[in-house]
Amino acid sequence: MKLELRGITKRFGTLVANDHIDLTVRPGEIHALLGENGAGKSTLMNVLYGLYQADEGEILLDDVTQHFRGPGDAMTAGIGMVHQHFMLIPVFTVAENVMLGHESTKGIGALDIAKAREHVRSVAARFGFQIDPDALVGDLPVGVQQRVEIIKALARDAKVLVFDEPTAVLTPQETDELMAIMRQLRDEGTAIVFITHKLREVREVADRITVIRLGKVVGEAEPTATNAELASLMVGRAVELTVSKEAPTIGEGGLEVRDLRVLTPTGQIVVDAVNFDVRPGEVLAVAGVQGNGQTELVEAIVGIAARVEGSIRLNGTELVGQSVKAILDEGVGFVPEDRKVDGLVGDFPISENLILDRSADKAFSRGGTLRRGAMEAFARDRIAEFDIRAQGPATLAGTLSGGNQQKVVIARELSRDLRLLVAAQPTRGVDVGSIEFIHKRIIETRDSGIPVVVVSTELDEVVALADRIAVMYRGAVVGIVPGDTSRETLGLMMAGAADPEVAA
Amino acid sequence: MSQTTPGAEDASRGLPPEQLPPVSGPLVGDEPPPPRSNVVIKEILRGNAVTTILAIVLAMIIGGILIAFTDEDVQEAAGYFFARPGDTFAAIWSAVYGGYDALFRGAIFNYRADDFVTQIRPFTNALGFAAPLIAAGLGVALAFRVGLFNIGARGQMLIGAMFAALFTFNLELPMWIHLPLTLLFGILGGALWGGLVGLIKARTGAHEVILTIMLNYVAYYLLLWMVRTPGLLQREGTNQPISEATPETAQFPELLGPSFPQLDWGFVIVILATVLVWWVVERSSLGLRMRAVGENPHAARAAGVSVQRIYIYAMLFAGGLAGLAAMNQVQGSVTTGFTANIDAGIGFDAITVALLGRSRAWGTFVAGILFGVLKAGSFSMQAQGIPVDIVLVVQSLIVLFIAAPPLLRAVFFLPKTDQEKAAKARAKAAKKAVEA
Amino acid sequence: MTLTFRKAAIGGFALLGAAVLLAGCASAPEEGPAASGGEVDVVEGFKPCLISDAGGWNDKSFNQSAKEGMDAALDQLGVEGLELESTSENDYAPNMETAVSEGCTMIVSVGFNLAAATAESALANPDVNYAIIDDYADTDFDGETDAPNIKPLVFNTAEAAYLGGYAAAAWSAESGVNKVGTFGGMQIPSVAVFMDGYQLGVEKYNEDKGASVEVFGWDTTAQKGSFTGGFDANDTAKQTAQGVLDQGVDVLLPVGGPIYQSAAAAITDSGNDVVMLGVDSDLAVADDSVADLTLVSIMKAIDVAVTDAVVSAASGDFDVTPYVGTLENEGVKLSSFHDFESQLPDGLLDELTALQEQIISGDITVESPNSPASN
Amino acid sequence: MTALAPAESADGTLKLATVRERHFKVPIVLAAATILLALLFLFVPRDGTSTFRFGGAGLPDAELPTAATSWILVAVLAVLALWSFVDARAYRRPALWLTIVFGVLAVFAFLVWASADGLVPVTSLLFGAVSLSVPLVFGALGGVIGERAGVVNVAIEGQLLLGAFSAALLSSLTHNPFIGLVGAMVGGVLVSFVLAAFSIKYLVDQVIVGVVLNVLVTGLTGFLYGALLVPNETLLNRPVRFDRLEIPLLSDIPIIGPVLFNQTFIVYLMYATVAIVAWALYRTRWGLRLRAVGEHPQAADTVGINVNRTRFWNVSLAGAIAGIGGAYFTLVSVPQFGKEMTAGLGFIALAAVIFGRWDPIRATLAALLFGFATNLQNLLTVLGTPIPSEFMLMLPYVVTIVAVAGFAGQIRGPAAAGKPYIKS
Repeated sequence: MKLELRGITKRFGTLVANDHIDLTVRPGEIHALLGENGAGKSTLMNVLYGLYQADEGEILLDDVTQHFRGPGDAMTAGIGMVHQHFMLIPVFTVAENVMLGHESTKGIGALDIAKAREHVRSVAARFGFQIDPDALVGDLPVGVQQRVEIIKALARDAKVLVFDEPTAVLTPQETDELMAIMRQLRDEGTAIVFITHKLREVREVADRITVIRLGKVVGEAEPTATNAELASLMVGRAVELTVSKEAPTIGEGGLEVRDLRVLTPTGQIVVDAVNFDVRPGEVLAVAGVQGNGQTELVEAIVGIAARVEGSIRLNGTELVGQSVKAILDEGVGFVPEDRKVDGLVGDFPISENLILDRSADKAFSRGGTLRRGAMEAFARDRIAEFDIRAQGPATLAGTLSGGNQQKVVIARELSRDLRLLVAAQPTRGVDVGSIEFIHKRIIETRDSGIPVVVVSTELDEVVALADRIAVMYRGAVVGIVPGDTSRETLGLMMAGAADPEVAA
Repeated sequence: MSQTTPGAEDASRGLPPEQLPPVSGPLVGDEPPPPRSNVVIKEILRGNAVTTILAIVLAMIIGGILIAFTDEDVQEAAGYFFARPGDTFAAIWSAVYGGYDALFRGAIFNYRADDFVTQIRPFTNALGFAAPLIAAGLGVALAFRVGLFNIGARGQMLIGAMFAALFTFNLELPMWIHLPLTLLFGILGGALWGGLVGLIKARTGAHEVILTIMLNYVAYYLLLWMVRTPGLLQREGTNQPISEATPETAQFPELLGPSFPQLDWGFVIVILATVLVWWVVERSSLGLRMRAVGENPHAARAAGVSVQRIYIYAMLFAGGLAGLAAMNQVQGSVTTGFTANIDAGIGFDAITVALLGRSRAWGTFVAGILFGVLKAGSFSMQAQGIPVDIVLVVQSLIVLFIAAPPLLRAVFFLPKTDQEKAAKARAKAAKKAVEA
Repeated sequence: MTLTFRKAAIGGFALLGAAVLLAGCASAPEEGPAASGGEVDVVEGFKPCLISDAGGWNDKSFNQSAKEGMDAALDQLGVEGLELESTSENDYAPNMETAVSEGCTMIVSVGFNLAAATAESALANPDVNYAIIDDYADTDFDGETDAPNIKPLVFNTAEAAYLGGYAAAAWSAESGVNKVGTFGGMQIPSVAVFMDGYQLGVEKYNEDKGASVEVFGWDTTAQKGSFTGGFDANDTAKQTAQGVLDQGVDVLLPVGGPIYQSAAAAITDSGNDVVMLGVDSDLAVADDSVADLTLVSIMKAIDVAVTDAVVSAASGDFDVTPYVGTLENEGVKLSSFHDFESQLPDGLLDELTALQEQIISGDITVESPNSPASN
Repeated sequence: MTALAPAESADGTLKLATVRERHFKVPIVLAAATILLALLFLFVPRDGTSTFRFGGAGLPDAELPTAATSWILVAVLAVLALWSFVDARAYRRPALWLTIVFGVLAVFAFLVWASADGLVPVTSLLFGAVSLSVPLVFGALGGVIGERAGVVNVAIEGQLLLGAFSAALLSSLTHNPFIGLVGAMVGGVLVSFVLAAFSIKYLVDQVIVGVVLNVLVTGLTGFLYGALLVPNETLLNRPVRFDRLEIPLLSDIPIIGPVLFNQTFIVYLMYATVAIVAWALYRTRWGLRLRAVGEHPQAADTVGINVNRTRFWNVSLAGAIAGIGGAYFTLVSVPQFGKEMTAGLGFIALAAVIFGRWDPIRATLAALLFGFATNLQNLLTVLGTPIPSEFMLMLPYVVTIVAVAGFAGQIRGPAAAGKPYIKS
């Protein structure tokens, strides 16, 4: 089935998310939609999937104009979608998730579970993997969950399949397997839209490439184009893909983590037997696929995790068992993984967000009363220093773009007297310009003699920043390797191979 | 657009933060609750004066309809409506006008009275009624700002009254010490009962809505038992379930002299409490942390704020304010001994007062005065034969309408015939609701 | 979709409104009260007012009785009055004030809860006449009514309840069950006094006849018993009644307004042969749906007392001498047994008459801690 | 504390490693209960004979010597508490049966003590518990359905109250309790409409709408009661009640028969509703979609389920079911509507929802437990127990607090309950 988008325009208030976008995808072709975060890729696909209504333009399938009022219409028309954030219900079984929305029933509305199970098995068999239809989705690893997403789409006979940033949660090996599945689907005649911002994958699997920037199509490219060409198309200027940094000057002291174990409140072990050191002046990057204990490791260091055993020492001071406040006062700077959840209070102005962790400081409060003048002056300085694009200190943080929000968080943490910086996913959902800026500031921090822990699931970022890399797999550190370790080795380690040299 | 995920990156640019998961989760919370960029509270906090006035007008109109329908003259005239419709309308007008005129005379200015003192007395009565409403409302509002839904003002008031009576009623002290001591114990009692909620929530993560509702009942039965048990709170020499009268040395003196019996120094204390709450929430560094917990407990926690401790502080504070409301009752309005119903519905009205006041200190103050006016006016409305329950209906309608501006706009402005126009305006209104 | 919701919201309100509208139609206006008047010489400007306690007019108890009495007086006198309902104890003083400012010349307040407010208002307005039901308005316990212009209207209910208890015991003994029960709305004196008298009457029967009829649901010595916590005919009341019935009683005395309906429902549901006693008014007459369950009623004529007080005040004969309803002045009494009369144990009626005479003559005194202290 | 190694089963399911821990919560609670009872028996000793009557149907009364029996029971309780300690020490979770047996015996021991020289009508006690639970069960089912669909239903109290009101009104007008029942459902649905419209369309916080709706319904029914029902009592407030229906054979079963199968139509309707909801919630398309919009509305949306419409109609359904509970007050219990006659039972129903972990069967059991506690209080006041009745009245609320505090964190409601689903 051929898919054609003509002049799709979608506005949110004054923001034009999609500006007259044209796109054609033919059956048996993988068409990559490339663009950086916030370029409007996902909006476009949500229009296609009926989640948003376009303000202008039309969608054609096999040259017939479609009017989607909701995802149901899009699915009936033969469009399937594998969402970046899985649209699966964790407490449902695989079969239930697959059948949801087009349940086959018997009698008085009773579910025909047997039929759904059979369906799951047969689709899985087509691609040569096994899935238990009665397993709860929440219990499955993300890679398997993604397969369930694919089965879900195929179970409805999708002829056009949209993959929205599908590799973000996968190990390199899992990514390879996904690519294989995509190729198999293409060869069976499915039209595939592959949305991503990762250049390597595009070149590997795409038949054609459309690049969008700021909601507009800025060009088409062949898979043979170089990374630099694609990147400059995507960003609109020449991009410095690597971060320039000097060799580290290692100091004494720093962070020592010994026999660390983190438990969930119900006693599940999420981080186990973790040991590492970070010396002043070096960046330790914690790599790994999302959900392998990195989040909990960071939470343990900052004191948020509920149950922590073992020892975390900063310059000799034990951090385990201390309150978050005490740990922050110890000089730990913390850039949380999800700035909207842990980093910022969206309804607070920038000025208040900037002093969130030092509201009782003498500099900002006197006799319990906030010194609003001092707060505002401080905010003005930080806005200038960190190039935060906002009207002023009174702008609500929630109204800023992702990159500027992240800069507010970084500004807050870096303007304290630090002895350790912990940055989790510092550039997730951030535009390229801000990424460069943030990376530069992290390296500057390192160079000023502060130990830095960067947690990232993006191998590019890990490789760009790290002096040493610790790879986590299922709550454990499978190995700590030098910053120039090859991607292949890192990939194997991320899949759990403990001894990379042998495995490689 | 959908809640978070599809197009989340795009959304984060220009779209409002309402898209984040909102506040009230299922009623058993894990700690801490999801980040609250709550639509409602926002709607309530940010709504403008026009919305408020429209909501009050609409609620009064519906109240008027209820008044009209239950008025005997109207019913009589409606019996021959088709013969002489004018009569019906005249009767409706006179019923509704009579009712609201009585409200005005009974609550603000009695233009029929002879001298100015008597003319203005109704307004001082309204202020007197407003005092406990404002105090308890402040308690609810403050908890609200910290993200806690405090339905327990009733129980906190009851325990406040209980403490004051238990510890200070049988003391013989000069007024300058007895009065503040009683006040202090009342506030302390309320604070402890409120703090208990904060403590349980902080420790176990139990949802405060359930806790406060249940503790209201516990407090009620506890006080009921005390006021009917000799040796505890029951008045000596009687077997009625009523406490001793408040000692004269513990009563608030009248503020403007005996001509204005309802308005006492308690109102001044309430004004001070309003200033204090305003300062704490809006201007103090503790308030910054409290608001941060209210808006996004995750971020607050990551910034070193002890969310648990803030919950406990907030509930202590909120309970103390409810205790102050109880003291306005015990030391001001009902000084002749109290029963287990000393809260007089104020604990629940406080919720609506706080919502109407958009959880701001001064907003609550004004809302409390409005409710005080309604309360004071209800007596003279009743003298017109209008059932008192009407006030309850009007109050709850005001809050419902305030929470849903699109509905208000629809009711007041939209032409009903032009479907397309209506649809467009609706879409706009909906968007406004999200963006406002 | 959006349309659906707006419609639903407006529809919801509209339907709620329609219910009201329907009501407006259903309750066709009654004929205006036939202002007969003129039978009594009414003092110029006489305006009687009634103020309820927090129970409200529809409590089927003393507030309602008082209102009926006031309505009757207004009818009889052909004057305008004012009836102010309180919803909480906060309302007492303001209602007093409203009554005064609306020009009431006589204010009747219902119940001990209003004692303090009544006394205060009475002292501040010596020209206005006051009456208070079920209380002496003696808040300082000096043995005197606090203000010189308050007339207490109290009832020696225990006397009538005594006869009721005796009759109940006789009924239960006759059927061989030997168990009677009672329960009340709230444990307040005006309720408990019924239960005291009832139990004393049962004991009297046991003493006279050598019987051993037990009382469930109340213990006069300990002043403890079964109470529903309110005067609503609700499920709690029914279960309380059920709890007493479960002890195997065959006579039940529910004390407090409409909770007799809960008792009746419980009796009907139990399927057992149980009778109950009415209170305040003659229940078999007041509510014919329970006539077949009502053995007899212990009457307390609040309405009559109010009517009399208002009517006599209307003609300028207001006096503050406390009115105490007794068997002697028929302020309290036992009703007729109606259809049950034929089934009564032999000689019971005579025994009751004899008892009544002994009480009136003072040979028997019914002492209840809940009786209004004689002044 | 020992750790189990992470394991991946053949089908790819990932099981996280879990540390083995001793959980002493249950043993401590059991021990505390035992000690409390022992102290009570020690300091307020009661002597005499406690009589337990098991209905009239041929079963003899059980007459037990109060002091001896209660002390023997305390001994048994102590053994059970000890047992649970041993279990906990050995890393075992205390068995559910142990807790249940303990609970039943503890109540029994208390009753023996309380009914010294008194009579405990067991059948009637249980019968009353079932009756009292009816509005709680329907209210809780309404709550479960609403919350499973993602709308927190704090307005149960309002739904019960308006249900009771309209049932009384319609049954009085038509002299037909079945029409009254339909009226009750309509009353509940009306409240739901406003709840759903405000929370789904206008995105008003569901808890706030619920609380305000309760006030509104209280005011409205109070107003209408005073203005309408009271003046026209014989016409509008004399509802015809449901009669008891004795089910042949089943009602002859000793003890259980008269308790469960000699009830009114509404109680049988309750059995059916519980069974249907419990089955349909997990086994039908309706239930699957209902749970989907409550757990992950976007996922439901992306497979073509109209989230808001699904929520809207299910909240309405929840209102209808809660409304039936309201009918209990005026069509079963007492033939008359009274102001605020639901007396806060809606909130207890809400507690039952949480206590029952959003599961229809568990919520029903929780409602039955609350009903039993309330009825026990009735019995104890009649028996003249030395404990003030106010403390017994407090019991259900205290139990709820303990339960909510004890279970919080361990149980998880529907993930999206309370959150409006916004899409353009």
